[in-house]
Amino acid sequence: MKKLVALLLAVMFVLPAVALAGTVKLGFINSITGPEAPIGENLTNGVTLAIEDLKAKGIDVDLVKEDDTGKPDKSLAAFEKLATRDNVVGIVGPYTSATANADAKLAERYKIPVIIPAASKEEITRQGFKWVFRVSGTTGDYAGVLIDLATTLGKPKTMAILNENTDFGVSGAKSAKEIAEKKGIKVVFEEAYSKGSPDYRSTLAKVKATNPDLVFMVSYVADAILLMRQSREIGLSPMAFLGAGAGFSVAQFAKEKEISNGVFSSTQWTEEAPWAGSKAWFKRYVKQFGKAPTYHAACAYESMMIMGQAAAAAGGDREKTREALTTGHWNGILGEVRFQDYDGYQNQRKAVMLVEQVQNGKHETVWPLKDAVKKPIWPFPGWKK
Amino acid sequence: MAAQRCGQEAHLALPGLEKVTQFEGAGSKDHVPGQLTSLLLAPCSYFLYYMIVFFQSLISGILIGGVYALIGIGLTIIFGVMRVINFAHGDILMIGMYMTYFLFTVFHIDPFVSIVITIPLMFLFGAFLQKVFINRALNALPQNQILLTIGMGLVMSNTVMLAFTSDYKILTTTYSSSSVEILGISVSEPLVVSFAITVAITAALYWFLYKTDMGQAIRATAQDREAAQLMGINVKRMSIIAFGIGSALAGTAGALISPTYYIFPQVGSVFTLKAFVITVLGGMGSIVGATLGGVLIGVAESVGGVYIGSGWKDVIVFILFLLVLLFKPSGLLGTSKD
Amino acid sequence: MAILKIQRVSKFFGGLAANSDISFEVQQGMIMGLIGPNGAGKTTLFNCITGYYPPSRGEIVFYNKRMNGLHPDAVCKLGMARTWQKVRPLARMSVVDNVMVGALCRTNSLTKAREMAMEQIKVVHLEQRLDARAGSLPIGERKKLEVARVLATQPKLLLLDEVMGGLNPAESEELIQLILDVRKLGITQMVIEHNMRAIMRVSDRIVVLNSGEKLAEGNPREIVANKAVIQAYLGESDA
Amino acid sequence: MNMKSLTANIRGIATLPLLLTVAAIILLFLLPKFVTSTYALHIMILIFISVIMGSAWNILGGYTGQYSVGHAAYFGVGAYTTMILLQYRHIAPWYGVWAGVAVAVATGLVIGSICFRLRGPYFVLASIAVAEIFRVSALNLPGLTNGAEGILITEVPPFKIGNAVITDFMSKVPFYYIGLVIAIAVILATRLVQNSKLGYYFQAIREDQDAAHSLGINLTLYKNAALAISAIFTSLAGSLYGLYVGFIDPGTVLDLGLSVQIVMTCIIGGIGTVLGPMVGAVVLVPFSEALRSNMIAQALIDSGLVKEDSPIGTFLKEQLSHAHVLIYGILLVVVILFMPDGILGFIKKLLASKRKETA
Repeated sequence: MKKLVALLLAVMFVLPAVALAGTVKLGFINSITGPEAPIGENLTNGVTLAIEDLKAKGIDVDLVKEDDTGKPDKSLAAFEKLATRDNVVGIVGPYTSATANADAKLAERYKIPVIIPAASKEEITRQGFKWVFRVSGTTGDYAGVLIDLATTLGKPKTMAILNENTDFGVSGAKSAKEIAEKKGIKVVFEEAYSKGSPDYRSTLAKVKATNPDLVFMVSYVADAILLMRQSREIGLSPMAFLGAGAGFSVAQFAKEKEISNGVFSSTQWTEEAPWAGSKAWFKRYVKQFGKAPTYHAACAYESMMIMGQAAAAAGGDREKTREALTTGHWNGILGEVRFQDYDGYQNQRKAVMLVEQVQNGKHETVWPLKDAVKKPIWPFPGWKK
Repeated sequence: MAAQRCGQEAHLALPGLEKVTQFEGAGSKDHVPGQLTSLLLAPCSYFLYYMIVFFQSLISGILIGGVYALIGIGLTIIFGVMRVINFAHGDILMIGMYMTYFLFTVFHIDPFVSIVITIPLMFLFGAFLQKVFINRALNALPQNQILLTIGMGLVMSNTVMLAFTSDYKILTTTYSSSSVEILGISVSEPLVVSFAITVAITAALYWFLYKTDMGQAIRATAQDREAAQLMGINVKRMSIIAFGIGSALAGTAGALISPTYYIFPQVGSVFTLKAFVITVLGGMGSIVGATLGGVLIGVAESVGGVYIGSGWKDVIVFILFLLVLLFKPSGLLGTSKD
Repeated sequence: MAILKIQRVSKFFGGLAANSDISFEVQQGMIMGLIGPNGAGKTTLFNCITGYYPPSRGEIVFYNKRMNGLHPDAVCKLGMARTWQKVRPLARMSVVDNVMVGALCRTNSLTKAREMAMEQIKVVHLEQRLDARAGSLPIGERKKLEVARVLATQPKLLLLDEVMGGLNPAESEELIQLILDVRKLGITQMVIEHNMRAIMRVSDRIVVLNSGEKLAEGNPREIVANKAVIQAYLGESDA
Repeated sequence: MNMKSLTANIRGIATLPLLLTVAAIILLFLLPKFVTSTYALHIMILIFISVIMGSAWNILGGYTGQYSVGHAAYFGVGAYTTMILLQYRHIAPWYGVWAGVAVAVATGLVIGSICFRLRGPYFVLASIAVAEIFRVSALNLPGLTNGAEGILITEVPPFKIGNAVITDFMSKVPFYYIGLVIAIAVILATRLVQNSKLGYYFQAIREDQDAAHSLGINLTLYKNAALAISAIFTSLAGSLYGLYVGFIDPGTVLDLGLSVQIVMTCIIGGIGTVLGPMVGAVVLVPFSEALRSNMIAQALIDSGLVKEDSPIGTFLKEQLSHAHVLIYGILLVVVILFMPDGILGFIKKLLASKRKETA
């Protein structure tokens, strides 16, 4: 045992990290295991594709992958290791809002550029940090575009908000409430549920009793399907179901067409996104990993592409990489990306959000209208018996 | 558009309520028929609304409770016979879910039919766990047993994750979201079926434990291990059988819940704690108690979710649990001496 | 002087009376034997006296103090200590530590407690096993350890619950000697015992319980001659 | 007085181990002067926190035998009190920490009055239930705890006496020393407890509650005393964690997984011994960190034992990162089945069997 401990200590503290010449060393923190792992996998795959594409561009990335299991303290350890032991030039990640929030502080302390691919909590880029960049849109963006759509297509007066009781869910719900009230929509029902419960029927019955025009839900993958299944059972049938990101935008959700048809969801990227190479990238992803990518994958891909190019151009210098990120702009599967300061944000991409609607078991981009592939179906057609 | 909306609302089957909400949000709809009548109807419709929400939550609670009961019964048998707190119970249930999922997607066997295969396989799996792991720790300190089962749970969920990735699997049958409406209350069809199966299995188990020699031997072991040994009962064998039965029941619960729930490697943790609460609530070792406990927890979650808030459901359940522990430590139906 | 007065004590479990209406007194310095067939309510009476359960009815008076409702630890502090029918060594602690736990009832100093413990260990002749784990002792030594442990709490009244149960004749003899030695220390004892020969030898007075009721009380000779007692015991062996 | 036990007693504070201990402590105090790697310091701080949590649990679980699997409650209550006071009331943490301790002890006494009436598995389950009630309540009381979003502090204010800045908390070093001091304090406290009436009474309760009760031990009093000591240090660990990481939410500081981890540290090291939790922490923290960051695979590849592009190499690199929790689980099962008394107990047994061989 002592020998093992000694070996471990040696590995951790003493052995210098081997730096390969002619390459850029980057770090990637992600939730590879733990409860966030299902979505984490999308990020990993996106980054894998980015590394291939960077290589094709002549940029060899020596990537150090770290698992944070979705916990802030583990994420800090990973960051610490990447920043000090592995001496990476820049870091992409972590995935969740909670871990991103914790890591952002360290980025400032170690002066190491970080691109946050998919965490959407607003505060992350509102703390005056110089080294934290975010590709992901914010929870406000998610809610904003959906409510835009709803107020353009109809005249909703009331809205019910149902969100899972997590950082993601709560901040999403907060943004939604704010924006809705600004637009004169009355929030008649608000509840945070604890995720993973097999039975939401009673909560949905309460929602139904308030008879809202819009039902706005924030939820991860599996609960989204459950919520819709049980909405159907209960006969909850508002003017529109709005789902903010995550659970409502995955292909699995669309496949359950009995319950998902007509549901709107906001997202940062789709197969039909109006940006160069989206479709091809989608196909490549499906071919390589055997399943459809979510926007998380696209965001992670783009983040790594940007970080790789910026770091390579800066010759592996952290400060220069940061400058490159602040001033540069990139064109990829997310369209043009710039990191800007606006509305109290710093180094935040102004995300162009899209709205998809499930039509015939498939997510179709329906908003903004100029980029729409299909016409949005409005209002919710009701449940088929 | 307005007409369309109204057409939709018609099937709410709550004419009175409909008018009241319209009246309250005056002008929110394009037409407001008979404000006065709706005002008169208001108390009546509010009553109706409360009744419907209440019965809706009560019925879904009872139906979900049926599945909980099955999980609880499995645990009660294991705990009763071995006094081991099995923290891997939820993970065993998870294995059952995956089994059901693959039987469905690969061999197209209906989840409710597949329990015929799941039950014996899960029994063997449980027996194996008992023989290889738990048995060695039967005389260990209780905290070691807890950690052992936690470790086993980690191994199970992470092996499954390595094998099948951490993706959520959704098992969609033609009836996954079908329901029938009775007096404005919707009743989920698959839950009704699984409830019926639960009742049948519970009855069969009851018969087994009370009417067969082996059942008697298991109950004797649960009552007093040493005495049972002195009476010539093969306690080790009974333990293996008990763990097998417990696992089979957990697996069955997994199968029954699959069509209406979702499946992922860490799904077990949701159910492990619930299983303990149910078991203690009903009285350790009491089958009828666990059944009652399961239904009670289902109803407490469901009704509590409505009237106190769905975020607080778990608190309600745990407080109920502590109250029972403190004031009726032997459980609602238990006769245990400690 | 009567140091312990049991006055019309009854104990019910549910509807079942484990003790009903039992009265007797224990005099200073004596050894009181408590006998009766299995299920006669002897241990229940011990439990009532030492505070494990409150008696349902009646009073227990120790040195003119009413004991009803006191917890076992308080009972011990007042000078009444008991052993257990099924020995309860503090298994993973050493012999000396076991006895020290008893002594710590009277002192807060470990050094003092150790001295007190050593004294009692000498009384029970376990000097050779000081550092042995209590759980590893053979049954006879465990019984002695238990006696040493309660002696260390400096009791005025010692309640011994079948200290000879499960022992071979030689070991029983040692314990009989021990009980007699303890009497020499001036400690009053109340002894539950199944071993009739032993109880007749050590007891100054005997109370016989049967089915929760007091059947007889007297000195050993009287008890041996008591028809009801013989009946009860024979009845038991017939069954 | 018996010679054997006297010498045994002296051996307990014999000079050689004492010297070694002092040397180790001095070394630990000097460590930040030599080790500049903040990563190493980070791991050390995590080890200290783990030692504090483990030792604190050990007093209640290891010595008194009350196997609480709900210690996250005290950890979380301490962390939350300190962080709430700092963030929303602007009360400096060196006051907040003590407020945290007070709240944790008060909480402990309430929990104790409920749970200590229960024994064995029932106590374990009740302790879990109480901790879960705290977790869910923290989620649902956003006015107090900021709910699921957690509390994020940007920086810990510098510690000043008058105008003189004693520590600025900008680097890891202050946290290192605070962790080290509390860790030493908790081990010292364990030793003091072990060699006092308290320790004897705690262990008697652990071994047999009824027997202990009959020997004049007030069970409620002493169980609560053990819980209070335990809660004090667990709460300190929680506050230190919160301030150091700068972010807490119900899912991390009030999690059932944390409670399990606390118990695991003790059991792996050796339960009911002064140094057990320390051994457990020193083994578990680096081990899980090495697994998490896939360092073992990397080391095997770097050392040339396994070629990176060989199938084994790719397997290790790609799969091991997914498998670390699995390995952790397997380790747990193996330790419990084959080293039921933890690493310390295992070593003792090895030494004893060697001694037998030589004799």
